[in-house]
Amino acid sequence: MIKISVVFFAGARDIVGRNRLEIEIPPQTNIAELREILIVKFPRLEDLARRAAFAVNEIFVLTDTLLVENDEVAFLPAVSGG
Amino acid sequence: MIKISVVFFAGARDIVGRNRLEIEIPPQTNIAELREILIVKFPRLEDLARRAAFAVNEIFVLTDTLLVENDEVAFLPAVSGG
Amino acid sequence: MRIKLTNEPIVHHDMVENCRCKSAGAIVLFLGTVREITGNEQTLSLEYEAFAPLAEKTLIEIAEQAKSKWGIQKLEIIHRLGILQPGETSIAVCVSTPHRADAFAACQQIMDKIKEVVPIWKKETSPKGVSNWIHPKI
Amino acid sequence: MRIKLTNEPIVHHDMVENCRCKSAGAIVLFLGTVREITGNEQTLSLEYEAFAPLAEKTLIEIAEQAKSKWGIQKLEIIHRLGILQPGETSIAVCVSTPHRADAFAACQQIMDKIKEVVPIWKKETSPKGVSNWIHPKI
Repeated sequence: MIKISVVFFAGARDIVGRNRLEIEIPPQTNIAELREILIVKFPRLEDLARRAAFAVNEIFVLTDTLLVENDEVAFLPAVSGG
Repeated sequence: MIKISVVFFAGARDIVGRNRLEIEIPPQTNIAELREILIVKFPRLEDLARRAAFAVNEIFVLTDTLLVENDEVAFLPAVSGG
Repeated sequence: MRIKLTNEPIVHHDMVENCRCKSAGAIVLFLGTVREITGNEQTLSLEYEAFAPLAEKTLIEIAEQAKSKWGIQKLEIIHRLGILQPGETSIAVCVSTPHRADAFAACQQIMDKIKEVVPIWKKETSPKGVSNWIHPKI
Repeated sequence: MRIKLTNEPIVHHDMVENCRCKSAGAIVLFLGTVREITGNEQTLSLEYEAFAPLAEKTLIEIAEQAKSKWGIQKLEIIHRLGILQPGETSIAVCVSTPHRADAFAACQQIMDKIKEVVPIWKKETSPKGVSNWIHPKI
């Protein structure tokens, strides 16, 4: 298993109940798989998760991106700034 | 004959050499005919006159508008404000 | 709604604040400024002249039409007259609307109409001292 | 080019003056302001939150792309964070270009992209005290 952190914003943070989650995931897990892990852990996150964007270490990534030890994943629900 | 005045702006005023011209024209003269009278009087006005707009007593008019005694015609060369 | 011709410098800050309101989500301000270089030509100054009574009346008509078409909450148009240096503001149009697409469209369409029909003209003076009235359709 | 997130009120006057230059004939300023009424819903306040490092980076990318595409001379983008009252400015984008069509197009496209991709969110609080994060695609 590898250890990563996930940071949550806005409505996603409210559902998860905190800013940051440290979790262990299998090696070779990609973003799409992480998303499923998070939905299992937090079922109310599903609607947001399906339309969320993701960044790893402050760079936007596609959902096939593989995660490595110590990555910081940002879970970015649909934006509403401006 | 009826007496009207014509006011000139910008490049047209420079050609005519003054702001305002008082002239006598036949009754039932319309704007298109006035334009020809002005071109005869000031041949260098022709290019501007062909593309000018006209107002009578501060209201835009079409070139078939008939002029009457004491009308003030504004000769408005193509505009460049803004 | 404030519409005017002026010989004084245009104070855009006040125009924006006058257009700010709780029913609007968007404010767009357009400033036309005197450009020093156009192609290879240099501009020393521009002089603006208006047929003032008809110019004001025409600006009001343009504004009224735009207001009903775009759901404009507040609107200001100020056109400067007289001699302007490069960088100075010759015209300012400010609108506020509930949503942003309307604010952009309204402001742009107002500017397009002003350029097309309002009886205002500019004379350009080059650094050599040559002055020419600009009559774009010639 | 100045791009920033801030907790302070946005000073649009300075943004316009920073964009003014002799090579530009047009300046367009867009302000997004907090609307009190949307349909039948009333807004007491909005709270803006950002994933700041990525939001800034994304704003800079949007700005760089727009600069080369539209011939932008100067550009400023400021996004406010924190709690805002109705009427206050949440975002300001200011651009200057040689000609006006480019200034309008650039400013509007920058705003469209910001709304689409920059990681900033708003939470709306109604007069009854109910707060909801806005996630438009849900």
